[in-house]
Amino acid sequence: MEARRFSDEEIRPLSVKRDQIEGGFEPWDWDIIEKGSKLGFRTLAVPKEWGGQGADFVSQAVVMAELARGDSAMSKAFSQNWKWSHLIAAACTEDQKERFLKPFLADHRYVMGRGITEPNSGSDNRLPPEDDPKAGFRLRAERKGDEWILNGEKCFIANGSVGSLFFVDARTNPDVNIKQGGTLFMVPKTTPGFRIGKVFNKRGWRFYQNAELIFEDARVPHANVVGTVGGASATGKGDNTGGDLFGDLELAANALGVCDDAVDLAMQFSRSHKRAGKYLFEHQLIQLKLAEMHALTEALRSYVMRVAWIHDRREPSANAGLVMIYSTDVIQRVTALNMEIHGAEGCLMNARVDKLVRDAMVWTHLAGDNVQRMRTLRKLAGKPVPVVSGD
Amino acid sequence: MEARRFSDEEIRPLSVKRDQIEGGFEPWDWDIIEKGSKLGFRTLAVPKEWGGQGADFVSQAVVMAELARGDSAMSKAFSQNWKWSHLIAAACTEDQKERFLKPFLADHRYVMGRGITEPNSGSDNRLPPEDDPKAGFRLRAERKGDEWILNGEKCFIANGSVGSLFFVDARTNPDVNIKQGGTLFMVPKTTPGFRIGKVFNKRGWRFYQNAELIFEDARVPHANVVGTVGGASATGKGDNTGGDLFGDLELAANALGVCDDAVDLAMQFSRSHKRAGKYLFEHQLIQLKLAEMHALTEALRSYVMRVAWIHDRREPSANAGLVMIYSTDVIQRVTALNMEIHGAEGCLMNARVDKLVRDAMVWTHLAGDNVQRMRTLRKLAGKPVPVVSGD
Amino acid sequence: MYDLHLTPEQLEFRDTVRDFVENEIKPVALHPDRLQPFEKPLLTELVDKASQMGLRTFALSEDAGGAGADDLTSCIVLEELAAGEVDIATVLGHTSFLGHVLFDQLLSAEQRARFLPKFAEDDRYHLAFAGREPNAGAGWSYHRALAEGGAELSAKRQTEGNWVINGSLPFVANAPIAKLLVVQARSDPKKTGANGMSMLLVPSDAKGLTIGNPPKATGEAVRWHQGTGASVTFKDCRVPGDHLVGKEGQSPLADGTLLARSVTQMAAINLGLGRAAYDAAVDYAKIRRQGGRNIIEHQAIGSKLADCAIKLELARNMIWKAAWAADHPDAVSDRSLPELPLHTMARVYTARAVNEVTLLSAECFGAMGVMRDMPLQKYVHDGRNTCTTDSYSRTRMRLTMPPNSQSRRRSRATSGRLLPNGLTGDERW
Amino acid sequence: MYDLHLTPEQLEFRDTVRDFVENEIKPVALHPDRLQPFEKPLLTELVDKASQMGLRTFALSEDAGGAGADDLTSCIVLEELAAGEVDIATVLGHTSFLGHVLFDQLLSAEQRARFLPKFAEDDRYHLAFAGREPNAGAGWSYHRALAEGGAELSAKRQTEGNWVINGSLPFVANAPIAKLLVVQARSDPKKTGANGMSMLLVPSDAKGLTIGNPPKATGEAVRWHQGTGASVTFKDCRVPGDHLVGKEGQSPLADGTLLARSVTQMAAINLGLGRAAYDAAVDYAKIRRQGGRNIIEHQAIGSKLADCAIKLELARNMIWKAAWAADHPDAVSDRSLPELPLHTMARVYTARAVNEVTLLSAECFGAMGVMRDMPLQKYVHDGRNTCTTDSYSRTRMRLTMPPNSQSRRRSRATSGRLLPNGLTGDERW
Repeated sequence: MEARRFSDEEIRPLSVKRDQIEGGFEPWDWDIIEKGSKLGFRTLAVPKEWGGQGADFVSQAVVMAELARGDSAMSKAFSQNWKWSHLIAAACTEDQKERFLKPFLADHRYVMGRGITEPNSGSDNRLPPEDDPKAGFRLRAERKGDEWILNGEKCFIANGSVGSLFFVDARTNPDVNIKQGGTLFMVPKTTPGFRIGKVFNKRGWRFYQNAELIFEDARVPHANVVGTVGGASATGKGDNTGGDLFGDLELAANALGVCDDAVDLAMQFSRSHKRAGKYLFEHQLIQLKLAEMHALTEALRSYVMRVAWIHDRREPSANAGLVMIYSTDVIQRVTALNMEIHGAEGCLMNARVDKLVRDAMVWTHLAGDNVQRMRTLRKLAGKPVPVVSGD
Repeated sequence: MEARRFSDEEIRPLSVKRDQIEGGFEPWDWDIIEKGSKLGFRTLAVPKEWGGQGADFVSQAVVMAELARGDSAMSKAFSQNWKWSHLIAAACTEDQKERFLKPFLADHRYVMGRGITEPNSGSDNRLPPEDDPKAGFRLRAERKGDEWILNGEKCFIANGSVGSLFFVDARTNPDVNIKQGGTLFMVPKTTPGFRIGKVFNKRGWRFYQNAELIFEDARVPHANVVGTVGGASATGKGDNTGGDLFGDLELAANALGVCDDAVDLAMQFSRSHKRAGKYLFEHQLIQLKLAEMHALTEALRSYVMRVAWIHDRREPSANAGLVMIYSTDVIQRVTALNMEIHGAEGCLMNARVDKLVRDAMVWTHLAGDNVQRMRTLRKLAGKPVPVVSGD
Repeated sequence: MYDLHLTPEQLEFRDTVRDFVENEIKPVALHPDRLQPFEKPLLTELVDKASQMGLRTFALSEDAGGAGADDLTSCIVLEELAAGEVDIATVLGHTSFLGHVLFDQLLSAEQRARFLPKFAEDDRYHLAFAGREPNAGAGWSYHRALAEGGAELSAKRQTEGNWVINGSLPFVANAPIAKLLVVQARSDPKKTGANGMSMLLVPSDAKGLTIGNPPKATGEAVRWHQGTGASVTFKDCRVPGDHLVGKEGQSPLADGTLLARSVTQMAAINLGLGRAAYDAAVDYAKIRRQGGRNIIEHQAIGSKLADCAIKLELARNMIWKAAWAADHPDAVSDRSLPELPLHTMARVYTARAVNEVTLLSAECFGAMGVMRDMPLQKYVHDGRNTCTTDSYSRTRMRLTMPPNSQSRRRSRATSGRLLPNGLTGDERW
Repeated sequence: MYDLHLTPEQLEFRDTVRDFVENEIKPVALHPDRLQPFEKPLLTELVDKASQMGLRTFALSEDAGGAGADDLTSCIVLEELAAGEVDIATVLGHTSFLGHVLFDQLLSAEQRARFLPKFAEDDRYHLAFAGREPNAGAGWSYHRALAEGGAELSAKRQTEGNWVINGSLPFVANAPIAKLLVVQARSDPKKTGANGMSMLLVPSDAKGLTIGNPPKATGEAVRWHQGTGASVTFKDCRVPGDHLVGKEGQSPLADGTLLARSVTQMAAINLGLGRAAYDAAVDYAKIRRQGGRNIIEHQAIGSKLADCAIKLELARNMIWKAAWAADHPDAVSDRSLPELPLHTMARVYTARAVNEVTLLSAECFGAMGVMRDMPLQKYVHDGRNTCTTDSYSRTRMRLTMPPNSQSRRRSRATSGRLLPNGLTGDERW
C-alpha cells in the first residue's frame, strides 16, 4: 500500500527530527508535504470530477491511520485539507469551486484551514450557552457594498502559518447567537488587511501548525460567503450526516495509527530487552500491559472502521462523535502504557515513546474534552430533553 | 427479530424474579428453556444437515447479545449448548453424533456442559506451568477392556445440575503434562458411578447452573472418547481457528447485551428523575458518564461484530481472546457507571441495576482474568519468545 | 508537635476489639448459613455482647459511664468492629456517637439525670437521629441556587407546653432498635433550611410514633444501607415540653457541624470492611497453589495485593487525620492543617478505595470470589453499597456546596488556595 | 500521643520558602523564555540564592551550621521549593540530605573538621553520591532468586595507604555541580552485593576523575530525570587513606537504610510539582469564562479540581507519615505504625497521583495546556518524568523484594498481615 510505504520510508525517518526543532513554525517542512501531495495525499478527498482521488471514508480512515503510524502531526497536516474538500464539495458555489478548488489542486503547497476559535471563545462556539446570546466568536464582519470588512482575531488556527485559504467564521449580526448571527467566509492568504499573528509552539503535534489570524479592516468580497449570510453553523460543517463526520473520524483514525505505532514499539522493546535475566515480555505485569494495549487498539480499529463504513452509507448516527471521544481515552492509555513498558533506560527516555505521549495529549482538548462528550450525548438524546448548556 | 421479542417478552419479566430465588439450583427454570428451545435458541448452532439452524457466528453473536439484554445468565444457558454443537461438529465421529446429537435435537430439556476445572486446578489447565508436568486436572481415567474407569471430581461445571451430557477432561497418563496426558470423554448423565455433587450458589449469573461432578468408578465406554486418547487439548476446543473461537466470542457478545441493557436503564433513569430541579440528564457529570457508557458499548459492539465476521471467514487471529478480555473491562465499567447514575434512592437500590453489576462480576474470573490476558498475548506473540508460565 | 504515637489505651482498645471480632463475630458473621441468604437480619446477640463490653458507649465520657473515646479512638474501634461485621459496627457507632453528643454535650443537667441512667444501664438502649432529610439538591445545585426539597417533620408547641409532632421520614438509621429518638422538627414554619428547627427527645414507645419495617433485600428495589433502619411516622405524637433539647427553633444539630465527625466514623467502618477483604485475599493467596507456586508469588496477584495495601493505608491516613482534626479544631487556625473538609475527603476516598479493594481481593479468589457461601462476595456487595449509598452521595455532595455558602467554612488548602468545591463524582483518584 | 500540630519553626520554614518561590523562583522558572526551549539548564543563580538562605544545608544539624531540619521538616521545605522549580529542589535536596548524613552521622571528628568548614562556608559546595548502580533486577526478580547486574566501582588500597578507584557509573545525581563526591566502591572483589563495599570521599577536582556532560533534552533518547546529573568515570583516581568513611568493606550506605529517607524527600518534591499544577489550574478556572460563567463553576471542571485536591492531600498524608516514621523508628515497635515500607508507598503513590494531577490540571486549561510558553505542559512533562524515571522504578521495586530478604524488615500491616511484596506496576490505586 502506497500510504504505508510513504509512511515508513518518508515520514517516519523525519518524525522525531522535525519534532525536536525549536519553535512553533520551524518543525514544519514543505518538502514532505510536496512529496506526499505528489502521491495524492493532500487531495485524497477531492471528488473525482474535480480531479481528486475521491476516496471514500473507509479509504480515508485507512490512509490517515497509516500516515499517523509514521507521524501523527504530519498525517493531520495532510488530512486537514480533506476536511475542506468535503466542505467545498458540499457547500460552495460552482464559481467558488472554480476559484479555490482549482488552485488547490494545482499547487502542491496549497493548504487550507478554518478559523473558529478566538481567545475568549472556545467551548462556547461548540456548545453555545442558551442564556447568553453574545457568547461565541466575536470576529466582526460588516457589509460595505460588495465587500465585507472583517475585524478581530482568531487563534489556534490549523495550518494558520502555512495556509493559502481559510474558512473563517465571523459575526454578521452581533445581537443574536452565533447560530443565527454567524457567517462563513473564504479568506485567501492574500486578502488585504489580513495577516498571520503568533505561531503557537506546542508540546505535541509540533510539526502541525496552529497560528493566530489577524483581521484589521480585512476586505473580503461578498462572493466569498459560503452558503448564506447568517447560516454559518448550518453550512459550515461540510458533509455532516450525523455530526462533523469527517473531523470526528479524522481524529479517531489518526489515534489508531498512533496506537499501532505504540503497540509495535512496546512489543519490540519487550522482546529485545531483559530484566532480571528474562525478557520483559516474559514478566506477567508486562504481559498484562501488552494485552491491554492490543485489546484497546483492536477495539479502536473495529470502531473506526465501522464508523467509516457507516459514513460511506450516509447513515446518520452519533457514532462519529463517540468514536472520537473513545479514541481520546484509548490513545492516552496506550501511549502511557507504552512509556511504562519502556521505562527510563538509565536516566534517558526513548524520544519516540515520549513523542507519542505528547502527541496523544493533544486529543484531550481537541477530541475528547468535556464539551465534546456533552455535545455527543446531546445528539444521542435527540430533542425531548432540553440540555442546559454550560452546566 | 425473534430473539429480541423473546428477550423482551419472555426473558426480561422473569429475570429479576429468578435471580432473587434463594439457593444454587432453585433459580433455574425449565419452562423458559423449553420455550426458547421451541424457538430454536437451544440448537441455534447445530449444522443444518443435522436439523439445527446452522447460524453463522455473526447471527450467533446477535442472538446472544439480544438474549443477554433480557438476562445474561439465561442467554448463557442457551448458548452454552452451542459451544458443544461446535465441538460435536468438529471432533465427533458419525456414531457419536448419531448417539448424542439426535437426542439433543429431540429433547427441549437436553442441555450440555464441559468439565475441566477441579478444586485444585483452574488456571493450571489453561496455562500449564512448563516446569510442573503434574499441574492441571487430575481426574483419573484407566482403561478396562472396552471401558474407562473414571475417578475424581470436577467443580464449577456449567449446566452441571441440569445437563444430560458432559464433555469431561480426564488424565489418561498422569506422568506427562495435560497436553499429552489428557483425554476428552463424553459422559451422559446416566453413566453408572457418576453423580452431581454440590450446586454452586453464586453472586451473579444465578440462573445459570454450576455444579460439582463426582466420579466414583464411573464407567464410560471407549466409544465415548472424543478424538484420540491423549489428545484432549488438541480436539477439545471444537472449532478453534485462532483460539477458542466460540467461547471467547460468546462471553463478549453476552457482555454486549448486558451493556445495552445498562445504557438503556441509565438513559431512562436520567431522563425521568430530577436532582435539584433538573433532570439528571442535564447535569454535566451525568452527561460525562452517559457519554462514556455509550462510547464503550459501541466500541464493544464494533469489536464483537468484527470478530464474529472474521470467524465466519475462518481467518485466524488473536482477536477472539482480545475481545473477551476487552469485554470484561467494558462490562465492569458500564454496569458500575449505570449504578452510579442510579445511585441509591433513599436507602434502596434498583434491583436490576444491582443484578447487572453482579452478573458483570462473573467476567472477571471467567473472561478477563490474568491468565486469559497472558494466554492471549502469547498467541499474539507467536512462537519466538518462550513465555515462562506461572510468572 | 507532629506525633503519630498511639496511646497505650488506644492500642489496648484495638487489641480488645480485634480479639472479640476474631473469636466472637467472625465465626457467626462469616458462617455459610449467614452468608448465603439474601436477608441478613441484624445479629442482635452479638450486638448485645458488644454492648456488654462497652462498645455501645465507647464515645460517652467516662463521667457518664462510657469509655471517653475521642473521634480518633472511635475510628480505631469502628475499623476493628467493621472488619468483623459492618452492620454491627454501624449500629454501635450510631448509638455511641449520639450518646456522646446528647449526654456529654447537649442535654441539660436535668435531662441528663432523667435519661442517662436508663441509657447507661440497659445494654439494648440504642439511639436514633430522625433529622430533616438532607436536601438532596445540595450537591447537584453546584454553583447554582440551592433547590428546595426533602421531607421534614413539624413540631407544634401546645398551649399547655407539650409538643405535637407530625410528618414522616423515609429512612432513619437505628430506628428499628432505638429506645430513644432524637427528633429534629420544624417548629417555625415561616423559616426554611436549618433555621426554625427544634430538637426533641421521643421515646420509641411514644403514642403516635410508628416505626416501619426495615427494607427488604429482595424485590424491585433492594435494601442498600449498612446497619439497620426504617421509616418513621409521627401522627399527632405528643411529648412533654421538657423534652426540648436546646432552644426552640435552634436545634443544635441543624447545621451539621456536630454531625460531621460521624462522617469520619462511617469512613472508618468502610475501612474495616476493606481490610477484612484484603486480609482474606492475602491468606488465600498464601495457600492457593497454581503455576507451580503459591499465587502470592505471581507478579499479577502480588501487584493487586500491593495496590490494596496502599489504598487502605491512604484511607487510614486520611481518616485519622480528619478524626484528629475534629478533636482539635485549633489546628486549622494555627495553620497546621489545611482548611479543607477533611472528613468529607476521608469519606469519599475511603468509599471509592474500599470498593476497589474488595473487587481486587475478590479477583484473587477466582471463581471462589463469587460464591455465596464465601465471604468475598459479601465484602464486594458491602463495598459497592457504601460507595453508592444515599449517605455517601450526601456526603460527597458536601464537597460541592457553593463557595459562599455559610454552612461550611471557606476551604483553604495548605497551599493557600480555595478548594474548588467540585463535585467528586469522578473516580480518578 | 497522636498530634498533627506543626511547630512554629516548621510553619516559619514553610512561609519563608513559599515567599522565596513566589518572589524569586517563579518569575524566572515560569518565564516563557525559560519554558519554551527543550534544554533547561539548571538555574544556578537561583540555586546560589537559595543556598545563601540556608536551603543547601537545612537538614544539617544546627551544631554544624545548618538548620537541623528532621525528615518531616525537610519534606515540608522540599515541597515548597519544588512548587517553584523541581530541578532546584532536587539539587538542594540532595546536598542537604547528604550533608546531614555525612557531617552529622558518618564522618569521624577529624574528617568533619577537615571537610565541614569548606562545606559550610561555600554556597556552591554541593555533594553527590556515586554508589553502586542499584540492581536493576531487584523488582523484576519478584519471588525469584535475585539476578545479578549493575555497574559498580572498584577501590584498591595501595601499600602506602592511598586508595585507587576505577570504573564508571552512567548517572550520578548532582555530579556536574558537586565539589565532593561520596563514592562507594567495591574494595573486596570476593564479596558481592552490599558486602565488601567501601566508602570514600573524592573531591571533584581529583586527578583521574572525569565527570561527563549532562544528558541532552533532544536526540534519540532524551534527558529523563530531575535535577542535574552526569556519568562519572574514575581512571586510577587516587585519594588519601584517610578519605575512607567508616570501615573498609563496610560502607555505611551500602544497605540502603540511611538512603531510605531520601525516598520520602523525593516524594515531597513530586508533591510540590503537583501542587504547582493544581494551583495554576484553580487560578485559571476562576478567571476563564465559558458557558456564561467561570469554568470553575462547571461541574465537569469542579470535579477534576476536587479530584486533584484529594489526591494531593492523600499524598501529603503518606509522605509526612513516612517522614515522621523515619524520624521515630520506635513507633513501629510500639505498634503505633504498621511494619510497612511507608517511604516506598509514599513515593509510589505520589508519583502516580502527581502524574494524574498534572494531567487533570492541564485539561482545565484546554488548548493552553499544551502551549510551550505556558507552565502546564512543563508540569505534565515533569510529572510523567518522575512517574517513569529510573529512580521511581527502583523505588517501586523495593516493594517487591522477596519476603525473606534480609535487606528489609518483614512488613506487618496494622492488621497484623504481611504485605504481599507485590510489584506495584498496576495503576489502580
